[in-house]
Amino acid sequence: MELLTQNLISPVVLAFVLGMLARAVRSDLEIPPALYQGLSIYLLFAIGLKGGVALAETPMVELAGPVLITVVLGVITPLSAFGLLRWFGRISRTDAAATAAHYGSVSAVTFLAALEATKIADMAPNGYLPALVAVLEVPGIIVGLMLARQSGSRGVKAALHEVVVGKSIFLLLGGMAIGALCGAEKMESVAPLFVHPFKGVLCLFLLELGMLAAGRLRDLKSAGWRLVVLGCLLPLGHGLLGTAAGTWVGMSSGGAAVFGAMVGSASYIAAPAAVRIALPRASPGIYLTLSLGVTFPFNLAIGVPLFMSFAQYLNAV
Amino acid sequence: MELLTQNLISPVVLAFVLGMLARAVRSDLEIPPALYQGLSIYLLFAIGLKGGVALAETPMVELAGPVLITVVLGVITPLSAFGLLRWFGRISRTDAAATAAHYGSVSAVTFLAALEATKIADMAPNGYLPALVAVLEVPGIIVGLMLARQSGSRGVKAALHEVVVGKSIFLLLGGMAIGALCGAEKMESVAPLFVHPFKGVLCLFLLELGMLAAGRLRDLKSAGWRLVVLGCLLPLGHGLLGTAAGTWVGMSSGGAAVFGAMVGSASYIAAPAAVRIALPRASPGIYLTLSLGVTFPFNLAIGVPLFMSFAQYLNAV
Amino acid sequence: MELLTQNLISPVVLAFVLGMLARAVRSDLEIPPALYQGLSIYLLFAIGLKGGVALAETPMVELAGPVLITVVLGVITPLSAFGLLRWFGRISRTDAAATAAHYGSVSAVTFLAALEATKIADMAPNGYLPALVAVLEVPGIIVGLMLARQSGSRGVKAALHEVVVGKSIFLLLGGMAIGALCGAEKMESVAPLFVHPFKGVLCLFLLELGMLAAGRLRDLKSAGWRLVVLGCLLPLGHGLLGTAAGTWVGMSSGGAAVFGAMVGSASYIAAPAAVRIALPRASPGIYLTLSLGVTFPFNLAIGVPLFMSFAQYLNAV
Amino acid sequence: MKIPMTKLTVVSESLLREELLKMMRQAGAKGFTITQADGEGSRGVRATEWEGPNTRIETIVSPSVADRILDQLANRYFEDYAVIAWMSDVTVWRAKKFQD
Amino acid sequence: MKIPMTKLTVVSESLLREELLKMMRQAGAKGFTITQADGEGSRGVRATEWEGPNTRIETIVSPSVADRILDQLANRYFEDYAVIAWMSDVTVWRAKKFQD
Amino acid sequence: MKIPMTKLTVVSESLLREELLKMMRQAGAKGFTITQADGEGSRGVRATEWEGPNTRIETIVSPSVADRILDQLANRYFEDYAVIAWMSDVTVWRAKKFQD
Ligand SMILES: Nc1ncnc2c1ncn2[C@@H]1O[C@H](COP(=O)(O)O)[C@@H](O)[C@H]1O
Ligand SMILES: Nc1ncnc2c1ncn2[C@@H]1O[C@H](COP(=O)(O)O)[C@@H](O)[C@H]1O
Ligand SMILES: Nc1ncnc2c1ncn2[C@@H]1O[C@H](COP(=O)(O)O)[C@@H](O)[C@H]1O
Ligand code: NA
Ligand code: NA
Ligand code: NA
Repeated sequence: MELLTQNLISPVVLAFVLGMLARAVRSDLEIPPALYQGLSIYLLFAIGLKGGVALAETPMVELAGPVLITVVLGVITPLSAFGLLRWFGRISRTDAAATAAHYGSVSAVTFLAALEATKIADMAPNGYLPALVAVLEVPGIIVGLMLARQSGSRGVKAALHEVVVGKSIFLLLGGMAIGALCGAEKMESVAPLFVHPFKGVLCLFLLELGMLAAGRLRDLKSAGWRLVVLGCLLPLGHGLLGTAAGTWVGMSSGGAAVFGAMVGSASYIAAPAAVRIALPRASPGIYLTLSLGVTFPFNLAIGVPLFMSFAQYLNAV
Repeated sequence: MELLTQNLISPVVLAFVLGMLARAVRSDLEIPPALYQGLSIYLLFAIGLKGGVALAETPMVELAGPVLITVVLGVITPLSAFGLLRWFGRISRTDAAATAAHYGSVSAVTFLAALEATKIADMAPNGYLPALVAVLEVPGIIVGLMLARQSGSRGVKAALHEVVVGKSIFLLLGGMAIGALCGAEKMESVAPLFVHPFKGVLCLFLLELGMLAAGRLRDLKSAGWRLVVLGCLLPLGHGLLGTAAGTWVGMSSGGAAVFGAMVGSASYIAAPAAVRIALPRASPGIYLTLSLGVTFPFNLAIGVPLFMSFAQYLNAV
Repeated sequence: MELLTQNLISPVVLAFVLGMLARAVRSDLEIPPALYQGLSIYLLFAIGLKGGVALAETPMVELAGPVLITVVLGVITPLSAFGLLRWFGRISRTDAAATAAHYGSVSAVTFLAALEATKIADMAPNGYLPALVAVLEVPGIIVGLMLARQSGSRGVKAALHEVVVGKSIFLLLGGMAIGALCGAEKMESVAPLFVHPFKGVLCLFLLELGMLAAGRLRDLKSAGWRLVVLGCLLPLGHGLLGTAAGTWVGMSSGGAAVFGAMVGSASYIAAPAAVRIALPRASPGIYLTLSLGVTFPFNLAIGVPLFMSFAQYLNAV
Repeated sequence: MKIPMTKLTVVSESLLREELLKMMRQAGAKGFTITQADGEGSRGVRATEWEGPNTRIETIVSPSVADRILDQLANRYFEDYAVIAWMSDVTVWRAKKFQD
Repeated sequence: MKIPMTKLTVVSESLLREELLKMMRQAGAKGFTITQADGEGSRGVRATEWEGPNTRIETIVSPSVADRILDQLANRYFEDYAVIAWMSDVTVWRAKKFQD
Repeated sequence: MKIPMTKLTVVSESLLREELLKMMRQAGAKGFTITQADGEGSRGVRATEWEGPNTRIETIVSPSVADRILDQLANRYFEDYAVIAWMSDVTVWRAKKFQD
């Protein structure tokens, strides 16, 4: 409970709320697209750099378990999402597959928010986690697209290219490579840009994300209560599963909580672009509304502190 | 006198001069609009955050006097400006009312520049001042618009909405709320973005402002010497009045000087947008030229150090 | 050799490589133009500020030698470049003159990269070097344009105006003036923006530059091997000459190495704009490809460490 | 199904963007393509000069909707604000999109 | 040498930019002028909403090339994607630039 | 007061922006709407490639002014620079704005 309040009253979460408020009161506040893109380039590159330094210091053997479990969860979660969306959510195969691709993939910002939350709570997360973000981004999208059973000519292949060399993964992996090659000492010279102001930049980014999410909320009504319920249940289930699996393969309790948030999160950058290319008939009004309008705020407010408590509990057992 | 030189030879003031120079020598230097908007979002949000932290630590009772005097001055200054603009400036009722709205409101950048100047001179200003900026922004515009006696259908109401949920006030108040809720400790994590580089960002912003002000100077000739004189006298009179009033309600000498600069300043962000909507026939060539081309540089170069000396004098008496 | 590896495995160089890679794998990564312009404004202004502070502390007499030798090299290098481009490169007079203007001028980013490299290697460069960048930018372009023997109506004069009040020189000189006027103490307040994050910003800039250079590489084939060879030989020759001359006029070994990199570099901001105005028939496919696609990466990877070794050797002799 | 329609282009100070879009929607326009633009015209000064550039709105409409929008522009905006508009003939496909 | 040509304007969600340019090149277009645009139309939502705005492509082509491009748009894009197109008559100089 | 006018659109490398505007003003143009644009044409390379994109200038003028501008473009720019121009018929209101 205290974790929950502490998590909610933080600059990052409040910036998100402020963004939503801006839309609610019809403020003319707007983050120019160029700036917004700049912020996201910064965040992904910075997290990559930092992850790379940590990765270089992690023995290979310690990585095997986490990477494997990430791939496994990347295959399982879109399947469970698809099943529930068809059965309980009652949407078409194409829409369910498209949405499943989002839940199979990962939201980098949820990852970052979880990372910050664990740091504030002094639950040091494992340094190799950014690498897992890159690993988790891909399989869910593949599985999701395959579920649509529409491997037309421009289908899965074009979509995959979109994801793998898409800017998010490219910057994340590129940053990791640079961080790993340079090592901690050389990276110190760029820390005043890429490390110290990081959390402030995350704040500004969430301000924009709040405005976008508020725009999505308008579509909630047409989505129907069944989907809104799933938008909360899916991250909950996947997140707890991820936390447990993370603990099981030996992550620290902070690491397992962040990993849970990753698994529970739904992509709203890489997946939408890929799905739009491969499944143009799937409705963005469903998959974007669920991932950005429901699941992201759910994780930010409730998911992350919950996974932290659960990880601590598992660790204490 | 020493204060004056010290104030003039500072990165912030010189950046403004450099901006004016860029236009004078017809350099192709240009701050892209997206960047410029980014800088202003940063400045307003950052000052809000910092003010919010200070506000949370200020006892309510200490605020009553400053808030009250701010509202009073917000009503008086547009009236005195209107009178002088009509009588000495000889401009039409609509133009005088529009310009009075600007002098009744406040320029956030003048506030920031004054804040920095007092810090350099070791005259600690009161922490709650950002809140007064938000308070001062509104009444002057209302009074100004009412002076125009044109409460047409789209008049005052639309203009007020423009001001109150306009991005400047929204970010200032939003930042303050976040700062107050989080408190000093939690804000530390975002200080490397929102506190440390603040003055450097202000520099870049003034570079752009210098370019814009230089553009305004071209219109000075058509404005006539009477208006230029008023563009100096109004901030002088209002500023000294504000400094005295600030001292009287118990501000520190640094605080009273900054408060004087606020009262003496003329808005060139919130007011122009509101006035343009409500009084489309008022000439931007008058109100923008005066507020941005005359009063802003006057305050930056002469007003601020003067108010500082005056505040010190009052405090010593 | 160790210098070479140490130079290559640095965040700055690797960011450039990552940018080239982005184009090679057809990633959709893109730095928005507004952001890119913002980065370049920042870099030039920041280096100016820092140089200005150093300049104010340098006795005038110590500057005479370096400034003189800079002008001399600014006249010699376009001549040698022109001769080799005509004789060995076999290109037209106009194309050779246009390209010579680039090699006579200086690349600010090469300067910055060299500066960082010497700092990492603990070879403190002289503080007045930024002033020499401004000095070196102009004569090479004049000589180059005169070599084209086309002083038509819109020729040299328009081009020179383009260079001298062009944003790069304007920001550099403007920053230097502010830095010199304010002095070290007053600049401290803006250091958290203009000094500490500097190298990180340079990284992001090189990411973009890598993408642009990769675009240029496509034109390499049509340029022919003779030009590619010259794109390596010219910076080598000019750079060693510059390093020797710098040592001779009394620069520290770090300073001489950076000076060598400056002399060896080819402009790809100021010169292309000036040349395009004055010599519209010269082919950008030649001069841009050589300066950005060949000479810049050559200097970054090989030139800079070489000039550093050479400067150390000269100093030890 | 090529069908002749009218393209109306409105350039205005950006402050009016939302207001103009609302007015056009009410007049029957079904879609808009909006770009940022700099401008130069008979009025030198913009109150929002530094809030960013002009707004350029294109809308494909039937001739009658175009006329209705132009009437509104002439009555409520042309005199006081920096607004200009021009109209040209275009051919579109998928004409149902543009019908009022 | 004033020559009548056809100007085709295509506005689409920006995700399709490269794909559409490629298709148009294959259909015979020799050049493009591309601007970023915001938009409003029958489809409210964009998958790339926050990836940035719409893309507005203008290309001056011969009437036959314009028809070829429109056929492709109608067959492959109009139904599933947020794409609209319009065509108008223009006069150009240096016509060799635009010939197919 | 609907009046037929000519809309001239000029797309050029952005380096020429001020120069072209000056020339057009001298030729009698009274106003401009300017947008940034990317472009693709017969010349691949831009000297200012990374200084930012092309400039797209629209000006509503009388046919005679349009012709004067085009003459200047043809004589001084078409050969050496990346510039193209096209002309179309438009209908405007408030025609006094556009008169020369
Ligand atoms: N003759 C013209 N051709 C093209 N655009 C124009 C013209 N006149 C005005 N404009 C545009 O309309 C805006 C407002 O014009 P004005 O009200 O004359 O200042 C200008 O900023 C330009 O963007
Ligand atoms: N009637 C219209 N006039 C101008 N642009 C339109 C119109 N309808 C749609 N558009 C543009 O085409 C894009 C896609 O339209 P839609 O597929 O209807 O959502 C919109 O975002 C607008 O930019
Ligand atoms: N056929 C065309 N249609 C539309 N725009 C064009 C066309 N050809 C060239 N352009 C534009 O004009 C610019 C210069 O063209 P160019 O001189 O052919 O490189 C290009 O960058 C495009 O923006
Ligand atoms: Na997931
Ligand atoms: Na005031
Ligand atoms: Na050189």
